[in-house]
Amino acid sequence: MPEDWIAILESPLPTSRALDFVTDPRAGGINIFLGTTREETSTGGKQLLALDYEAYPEMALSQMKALAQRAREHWPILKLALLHRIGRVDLAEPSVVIAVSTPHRKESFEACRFLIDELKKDIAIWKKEVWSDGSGTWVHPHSS
Amino acid sequence: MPEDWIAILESPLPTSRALDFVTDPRAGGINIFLGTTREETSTGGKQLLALDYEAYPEMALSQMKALAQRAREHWPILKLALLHRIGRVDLAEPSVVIAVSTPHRKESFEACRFLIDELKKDIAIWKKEVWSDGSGTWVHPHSS
Amino acid sequence: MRVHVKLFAILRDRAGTGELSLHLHDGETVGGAVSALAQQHTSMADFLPRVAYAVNREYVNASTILHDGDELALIPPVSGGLDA
Amino acid sequence: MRVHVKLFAILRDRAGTGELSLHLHDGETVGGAVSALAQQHTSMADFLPRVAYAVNREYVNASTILHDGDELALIPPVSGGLDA
Repeated sequence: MPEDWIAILESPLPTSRALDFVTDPRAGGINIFLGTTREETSTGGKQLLALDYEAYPEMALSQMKALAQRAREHWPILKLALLHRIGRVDLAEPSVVIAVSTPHRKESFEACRFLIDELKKDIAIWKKEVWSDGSGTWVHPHSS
Repeated sequence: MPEDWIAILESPLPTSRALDFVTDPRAGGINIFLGTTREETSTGGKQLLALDYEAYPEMALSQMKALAQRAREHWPILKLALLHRIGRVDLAEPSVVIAVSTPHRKESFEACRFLIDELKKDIAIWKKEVWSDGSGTWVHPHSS
Repeated sequence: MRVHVKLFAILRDRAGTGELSLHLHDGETVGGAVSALAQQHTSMADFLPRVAYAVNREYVNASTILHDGDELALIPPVSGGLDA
Repeated sequence: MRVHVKLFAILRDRAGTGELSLHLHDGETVGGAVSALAQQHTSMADFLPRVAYAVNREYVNASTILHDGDELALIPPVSGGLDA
């Protein structure tokens, strides 16, 4: 898959390079999604400072590659970048960048939406909320 | 509307600045769409070299502002950039950049998709196809 | 009275200019102005039935009365500037 | 036999380490290994029923037989790394 750039990175995600990567003269549409750390106040009045991501990198990467392959089976994707950051991600910074180029715009939206929805479901990456009082909370679905 | 950046520009669209503009600690999702010039071959074998855009700028700008306002009535948009280029746009370059930040990802996709779909319908901007034989063809819906 | 006419895209190419000045009788309508243009600029005549009209940057219809100094724009169907 | 155990997120915090080595009888299953872990690391015990298992980076179920040198990863429910 030379047309896919799939990576787990410890440094700030290179959104501009993702855009450059998917730019293609065969494309009429490019869609980019960034999932960013949103400020939050806990019920107890603590402020969220950052999110801290941890991966099982070998497994997460192979899951991300399989996911990209599934997207390619549904949409005529020209190029695709799927980047996930690990480590501390401050407020307003992206933990995920997805960029997709397709011949027509509709497909770029659909494929990008599919990739983020599926990425959220089942990739071996976990996040911990880091709060202003120094506490940290792992986020697990359906946990108390 | 201090949170909207709406412009018609004659120079290459500043996608990174649009992303910076919409970045916001209240955002969990940012969606960016680029409409790019796609290579094409005419039935007669000509190659598309570029698209040439012309605007009625005062009217197009007020239409774009009204469109942004409609999007804000439907989705909790934090910040929004809606940029259209005029003049010659080479293959693979964007003629439109739309960036939207929202608290949750679903809204960012929906709002961005709405903006490009509506922008395509009824804004006073026209495009001419510039072909390898030097000919130019204005693109009008339903024209022969 | 005098009305400023703005032309875009294919109309501008056909007229060879993006701006025209039209002399009209007081009380003339947009439709009347467009008929006058079709006669004076026959290269545009076949396309004029497909255009929309804006006066002072607001869409209007053919029965709208023009006033001295108005900006009448002939708006060809827009492509939206993007691929399908 | 010896199995390498990988722990992540809340399990890693509770165990105080991301990697453990487990000595097991030959032919032991994933479920048996997890029971042994729950006894040796009681801080993890209440969370273990909620984890999924991967052996050598492929998802498996509790009845899967382990082999010497296998990498057994305990996979807490994933948050997907993103807002809802």
